[in-house]
Amino acid sequence: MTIDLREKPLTAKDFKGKVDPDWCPGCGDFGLLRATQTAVAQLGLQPHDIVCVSGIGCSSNFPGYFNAYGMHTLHGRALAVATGVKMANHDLTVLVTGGDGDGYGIGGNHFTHTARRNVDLTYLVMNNQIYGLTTGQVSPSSSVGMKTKSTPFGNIERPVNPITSAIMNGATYVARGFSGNLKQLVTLIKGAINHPGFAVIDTFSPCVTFNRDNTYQFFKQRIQTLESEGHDPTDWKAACEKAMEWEDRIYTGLFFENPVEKPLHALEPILDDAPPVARVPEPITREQRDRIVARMM
Amino acid sequence: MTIDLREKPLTAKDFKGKVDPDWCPGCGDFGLLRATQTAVAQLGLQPHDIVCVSGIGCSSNFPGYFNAYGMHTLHGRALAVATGVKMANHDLTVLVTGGDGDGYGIGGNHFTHTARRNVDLTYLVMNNQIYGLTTGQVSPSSSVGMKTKSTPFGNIERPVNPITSAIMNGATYVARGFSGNLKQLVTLIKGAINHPGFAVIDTFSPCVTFNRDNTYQFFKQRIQTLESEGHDPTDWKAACEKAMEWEDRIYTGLFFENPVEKPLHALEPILDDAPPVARVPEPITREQRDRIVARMM
Amino acid sequence: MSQGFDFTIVIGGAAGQGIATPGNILARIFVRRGLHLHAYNAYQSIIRGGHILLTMRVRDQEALSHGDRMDLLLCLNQDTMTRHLRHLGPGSYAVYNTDTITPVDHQEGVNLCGLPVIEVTGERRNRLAQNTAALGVIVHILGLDFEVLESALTLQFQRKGDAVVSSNVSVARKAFDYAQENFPALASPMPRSPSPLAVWTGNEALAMGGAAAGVKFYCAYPMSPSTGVLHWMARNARELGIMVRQVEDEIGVANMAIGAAHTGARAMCATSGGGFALMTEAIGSASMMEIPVVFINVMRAGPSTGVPTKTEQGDLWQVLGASQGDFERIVVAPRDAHDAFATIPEVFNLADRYQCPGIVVSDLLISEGTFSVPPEKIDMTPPIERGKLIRDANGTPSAYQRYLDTPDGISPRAVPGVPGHVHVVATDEHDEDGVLISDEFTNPLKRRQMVEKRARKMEDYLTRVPPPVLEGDTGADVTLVGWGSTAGVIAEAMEQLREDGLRVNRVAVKWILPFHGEAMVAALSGAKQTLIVENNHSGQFARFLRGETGIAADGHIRKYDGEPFMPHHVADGVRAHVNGLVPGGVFVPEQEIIV
Amino acid sequence: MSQGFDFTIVIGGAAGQGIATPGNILARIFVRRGLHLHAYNAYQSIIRGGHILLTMRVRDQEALSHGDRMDLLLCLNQDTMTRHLRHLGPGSYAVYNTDTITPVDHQEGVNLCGLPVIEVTGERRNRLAQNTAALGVIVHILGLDFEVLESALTLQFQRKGDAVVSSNVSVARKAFDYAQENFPALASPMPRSPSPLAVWTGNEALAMGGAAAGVKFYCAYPMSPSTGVLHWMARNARELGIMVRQVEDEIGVANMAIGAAHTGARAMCATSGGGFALMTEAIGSASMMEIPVVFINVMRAGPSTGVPTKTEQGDLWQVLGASQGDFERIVVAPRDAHDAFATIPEVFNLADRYQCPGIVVSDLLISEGTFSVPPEKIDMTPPIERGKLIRDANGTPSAYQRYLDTPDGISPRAVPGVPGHVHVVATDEHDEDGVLISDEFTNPLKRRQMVEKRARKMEDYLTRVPPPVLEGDTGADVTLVGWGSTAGVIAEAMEQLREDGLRVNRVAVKWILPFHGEAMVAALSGAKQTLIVENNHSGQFARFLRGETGIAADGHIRKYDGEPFMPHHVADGVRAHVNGLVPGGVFVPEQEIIV
Ligand SMILES: Cc1ncc(C[n+]2csc(CCOP(=O)(O)OP(=O)(O)O)c2C)c(N)n1
Ligand SMILES: Cc1ncc(C[n+]2csc(CCOP(=O)(O)OP(=O)(O)O)c2C)c(N)n1
Ligand code: SF4
Ligand code: SF4
Ligand SMILES: [Mg+2]
Ligand SMILES: [Mg+2]
Repeated sequence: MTIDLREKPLTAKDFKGKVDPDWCPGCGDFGLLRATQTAVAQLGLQPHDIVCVSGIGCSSNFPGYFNAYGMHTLHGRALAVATGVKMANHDLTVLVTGGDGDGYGIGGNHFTHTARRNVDLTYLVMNNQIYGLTTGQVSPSSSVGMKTKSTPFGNIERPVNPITSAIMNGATYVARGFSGNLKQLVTLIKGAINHPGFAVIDTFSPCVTFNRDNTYQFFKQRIQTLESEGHDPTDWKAACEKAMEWEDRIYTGLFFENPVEKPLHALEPILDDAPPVARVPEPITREQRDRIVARMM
Repeated sequence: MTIDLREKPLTAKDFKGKVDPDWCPGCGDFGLLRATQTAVAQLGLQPHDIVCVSGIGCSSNFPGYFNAYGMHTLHGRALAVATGVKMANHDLTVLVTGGDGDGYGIGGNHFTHTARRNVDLTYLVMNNQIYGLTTGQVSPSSSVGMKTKSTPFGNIERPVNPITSAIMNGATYVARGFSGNLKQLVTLIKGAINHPGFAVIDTFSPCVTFNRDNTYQFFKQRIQTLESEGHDPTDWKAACEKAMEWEDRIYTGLFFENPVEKPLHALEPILDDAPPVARVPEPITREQRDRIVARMM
Repeated sequence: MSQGFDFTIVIGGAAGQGIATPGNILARIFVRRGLHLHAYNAYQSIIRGGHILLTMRVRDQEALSHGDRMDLLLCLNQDTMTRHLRHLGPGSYAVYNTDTITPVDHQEGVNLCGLPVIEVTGERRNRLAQNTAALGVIVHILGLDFEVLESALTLQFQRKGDAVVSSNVSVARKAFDYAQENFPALASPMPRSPSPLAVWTGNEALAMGGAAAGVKFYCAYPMSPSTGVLHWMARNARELGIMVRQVEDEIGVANMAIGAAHTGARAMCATSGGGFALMTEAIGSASMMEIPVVFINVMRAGPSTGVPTKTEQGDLWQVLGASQGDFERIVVAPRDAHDAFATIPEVFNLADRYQCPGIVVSDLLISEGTFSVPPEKIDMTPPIERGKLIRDANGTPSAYQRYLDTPDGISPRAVPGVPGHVHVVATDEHDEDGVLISDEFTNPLKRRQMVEKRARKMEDYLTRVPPPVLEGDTGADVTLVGWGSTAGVIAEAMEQLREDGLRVNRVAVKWILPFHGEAMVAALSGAKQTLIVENNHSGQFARFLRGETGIAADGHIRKYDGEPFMPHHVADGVRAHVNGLVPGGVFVPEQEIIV
Repeated sequence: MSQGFDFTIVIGGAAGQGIATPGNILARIFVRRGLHLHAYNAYQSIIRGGHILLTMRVRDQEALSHGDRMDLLLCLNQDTMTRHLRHLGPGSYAVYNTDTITPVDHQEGVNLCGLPVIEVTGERRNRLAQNTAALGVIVHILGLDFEVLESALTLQFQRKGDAVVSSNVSVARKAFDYAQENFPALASPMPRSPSPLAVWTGNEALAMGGAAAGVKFYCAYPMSPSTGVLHWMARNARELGIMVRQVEDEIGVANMAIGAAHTGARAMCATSGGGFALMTEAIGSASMMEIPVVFINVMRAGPSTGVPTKTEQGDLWQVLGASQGDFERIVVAPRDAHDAFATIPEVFNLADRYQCPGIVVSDLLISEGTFSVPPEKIDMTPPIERGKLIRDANGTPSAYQRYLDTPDGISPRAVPGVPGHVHVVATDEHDEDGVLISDEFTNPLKRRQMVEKRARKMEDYLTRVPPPVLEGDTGADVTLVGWGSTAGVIAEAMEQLREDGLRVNRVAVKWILPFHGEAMVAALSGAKQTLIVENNHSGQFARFLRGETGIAADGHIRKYDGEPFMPHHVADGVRAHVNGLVPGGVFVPEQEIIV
């Protein structure tokens, strides 16, 4: 169907989008962007093989800065749209990029059900524990006590834990990154793209403008990698336990991986031969029509 | 504010609604209704002290059959409405009743966030692993392989686990009941109402019309109570592990309880004196107005 | 009225009494004889109990509505007898089981066909024996040979094994014989035509229209009365290679369909009012991103949860007001099941051409009704036109801009995977290259350009869909205007009024948005008295029509009790209006049949 | 034009350059002098960078729009200079930092007030010194004493400590002195009035209207341009005892508000188009359950995500079509910030009376604009009328029916907790006692009764809200019709046209649904040429008005580039129409100021 233009191996630079990011200088989202560009280049992917789907938010501007097919959709709906993309053409590599509010707030139900279905997507969440684009309100991942424009007396709601929640809902590759650790991020993203199933990387991506609590400094003082501790990613209990630590030590790395479970598209025999999009012009055959009509008579 | 009419102790019968249930004979929902009526009577509650909120579904017809203030709201939205009720008047006992599709399907995001907020509600889910009212489609809790009108070749999506999901999202009282075990249900419901925080009881409530797989028989052969095994409900790992068992043994009982965490309304100082509804007619004072206007000048 | 064969069988009972089976058997018998069928089932949101009333009208020509008559009432319980026996006129039949049901007051000349089921059939235990026995009686009344019923019973029960077949045949036979001895048959028996017909529901027609249009991605969240589309799709998914998904909610549905459509698959989804409300944000986004998707809204009685098993045309304004801002979309309300079937591929072609969402408005009456259809009218290979779609790179890619400001406003659309056409689609306002202009520089000139580019797309739209036309006598005294599913009942009311000597014509509007305003004004320019017929309380179409054309009707005929119009309701309304008996301007017929 | 003081200061720069601070300081100075302020901020969805242009119009009488003029342009960067210097006319001022900014081509007579900031102030490091220095220059130009600025700076910076205050004062002083020597001041200096004014944004006015109405439950999900309401509520929650919640999404918001409202609290929530789309299903449910809640939709440029920081009146049809079915609700579009404030308690009283949702339609122009307000007009204790609300048992309870079919259609509403009034509210159709009729027996007669009961509630509605009125000359040549936020700009355009000798009057529509159709027809009955002014592409109000009244305007003035109308845009449109220069009937002004 498509002409193969894969002559030269691409580099991260080839994945620069049409415009430069308009993120605030120092925003954590730059780190994830760079890591993703590096990872896809290292994997030898071509821009036209990738679809990058986002919702709305500072972080959700990602597809505009990334040279690939992109969909900048509605706030909270990226996973649903991306599932549609993947189901229509599972030959595509589908990345989903967005914020914590987008993914765990308004988009929470799609998160739960995408995990349950194990749709083969790579979900990159730029978690800044705040609503950035709307200029600084509490988010579902803000810590208790955090003062924001909508919680001037301090947040009284406990935050979601995206890692335990992803694991328990059935995601089969669950990791945490930090935009201050590019090397780890690149490794995690490559792992996620290669993983056949729903892969989530929740990435601490500091908002330098509205979140004065969870700064680079805050994370640098606390972060420890799971790699360095020899964590076993098939042990969900250990994964959850480690994911719950917060005060003194915060882990990054691959928490959980389920290498057995098949992704949704592999469970649906209709998709065995070819993706639906490849069959678009295929008309109903005379035999099919007659069988259908016969059942109506 | 209200006249106290609490003369005589009420019995379960006093909690019969205006009409008899129109559920199919043998429907599991009858069990939960009876258990709830018994539990509130035993707790000495009065019908006007209770608000029972539901969404839409066979099970969501519950408030019509239960003598208490009731709200039969939109499909999937009961928890949001109930949170509004509780925040406006936390002196009320608020029950939420509905189905698995209503609560874990379309209402999934409210479920996650209500748990996270630990709103002091008692959530009674009549889980029949099917969409009953719409005459038998797959539900998010249907087992893999189940044939329904929307999955005639068998369901390929793994079901949610409401117990582990509730625990991980922050619910502070998480139990599983079976409408074939009324005694246990009554105990669990009383515990849930007495518990100050978000209490979930996922109840197997067989749909005798559309679910031929998960019948009373199916459950009777497998169910084992946690009580009988001396399970420690403060141990979340054991709770999750037990909640994941399905094939041969299925547990009912109280999986998890967090006796420490305060419910949302107790964390908000505005509610310390009185619920908002009690202050409805309270006008803005001259001093308040002047302070506000002064800040504008 | 009509000179040919036109007979209406009504079956009443409680949910759980098995009305569907005799209904299906009779339907098969009728269409195999080449007779036309139009069936409406009045039911409730209850699995067992309540009151169900299935009206099956059989005719030797097309039946445009379920009509006004009850020629044969089959009572499966006393409640049905008590409610409906009084609706029977002279020469009609009431069939019932005398073991459990007693007739009530009735008009003279009704043939009471009471069957002592236990005595005749010997079946004491089998609750369903009365249904099979009733079929024996009915087949006799219709003047058919028993073999017709025997083969229908065999077909219906063969999956359950020979024993079930033979016991049913034996019960039916005994009842047939008893009926032959005791009850009169029709003077002229049910005719037959050489060409057998097929049978479908409107939802099946919608689904098949989707399949014919090349839909390869269908997703839905169940909601009455739209769920039948999902059921058909799910059943036929494997055979036709359609990816069918049930999603967590309607928001997910709409967005998933958008994702699949953007990727190049034709994608469709159906829901009802409440689900459609949840989809509206996504519909606006599809328009902004310029992605063609087809959304079906099957209306039921509202507002809110309303009466889920009842019909209404109450969602017009919701559809017109779906999502914020001004944006391009197509809205169409098919007139009947076959029209629904044929409309879906048309809407897909238009949506693909204009790269915008298409909204199809059906209602419970069409979607859950059962209708005959001549099999040769089921064209599963309609023309497919996908518009400016780029599915492969076709040589050296040039500088591709997704939202190129072309003369006709339509920009070539490349699907993901095509080399050299990488781009981003966005719900934020963007420039020709898909770069946001809502961010750094919200350039008002570019903004205006893009709004006008998108609007320009629709400029030639009206040349591609047929204008509303005046049907019937020109110079008539009364012009009836309806939209969507009332087309049939209006046509039949016109027949009745013509018999009265009233000259009536009509405009049956189907294509709603963009609206053929000028053609409508022309169509109505000679109208003496215009009456708008619609199945809602507030006159949603009347207000829309006035807004588009300035035409204020002279009167209205409306119904909003959940039950559909019967032809005489409309005719009565016309008579009342003509005689100046509608002071407020809105005639609301009484619903006589209480279910 | 106007004879008194009318001066417009425009400040331009990139996001992150700190435009807000000089803006706030000047606003304080103006309102403390008792001058009226009308400020519009053109900005983008970006935290740093882009181009922000703050237009502050100061007047000795009420300023109804941000006007047409730039009397003083403060350039914080070269981009501002390059974009806007050409808009300045003779006698105007351009203030800029010569260290970084160079003037471009400009008209004759512009006072170029270039300040060598480093040289004058000695500040090399502090990026914000140029802003404070500019204030010194501006205060000089306005003919004010330096002390006015000194006290404003002190107030602004006192939270940051004495050092910050004194360094700012010193910078300003040096610039002020330099300006006195080098730049001309206004011939007649800025006046003062004895009564100082207050200042608010439209969102603050909406929030305060809610507080005044007795709102005790406010919830929201952030969405520009409505988030200001949440911010005010959150800040004032503790002081006023308002329970404020940020919810997971707008669906949760709407339903939570409904729960709180049902329980007896006055409950409100605000959002913008996309969030409103998600709320529509709940709005219909509130109407069906007969629960009063107030929903605010602050419109921004659509469709879909659109241009989040730009204004438009594009959600009228979405609001009209919110949710399926026919149902009772109130829709109102306030004309300005004070009107928004005063409208909220009115809508609550109406919603409580009619037990239905109220929808308030604002837009970015009102909601994010900054306006002066005379403090005495801030009435925080308006009348509160809660309708037929039962909050205690009041003696022996009788047989209570929630949906009693009373003569006026309004049924007494008991809140949970009241003994003897236990009942169920339902989104399914129900009988007077709240029992579903969608289940066992979907009785069409009861169904019709309940539809009519609810509809009857609104019969006397129009007696309780003021009809639209014709303002200005009767017998004018042109009648301008607008709705919502265009009222002010239309009024100012009328002044301009009057100076041209054109006689123009207007109708500024505010109460939208149920609509005062007859009054509108009466108001426009003498109109010679009716032009509808609205801030959208498709003429949403024009279509609505025609649908309600049959009135088709003679022409239209529309704008949909994201920027609001300026008075001359409207005046130009009128002139073009009057001179027959608008062949298509729709005049679209050019936006000259590109931001
Ligand atoms: C339906 C809807 N509601 C609200 C918004 C407004 N909105 C835009 S982005 C955003 C939240 C941004 O937070 P997050 O997703 O964490 O992204 P960040 O900006 O922090 O990267 C919100 C509430 C919207 N666009 N659509
Ligand atoms: C927005 C919306 N979508 C769909 C429906 C249709 N609907 C009604 S009940 C239901 C599901 C019922 O399943 P469940 O919640 O499990 O309850 P059950 O009937 O099994 O007790 C659905 C899909 C609806 N009422 N509203
Ligand atoms: S506001 Fe925060 S999240 Fe948004 S771009 Fe700036 S630093 Fe990043
Ligand atoms: S359909 Fe199933 S869930 Fe519904 S009432 Fe019948 S048995 Fe119960
Ligand atoms: Mg964020
Ligand atoms: Mg269920």
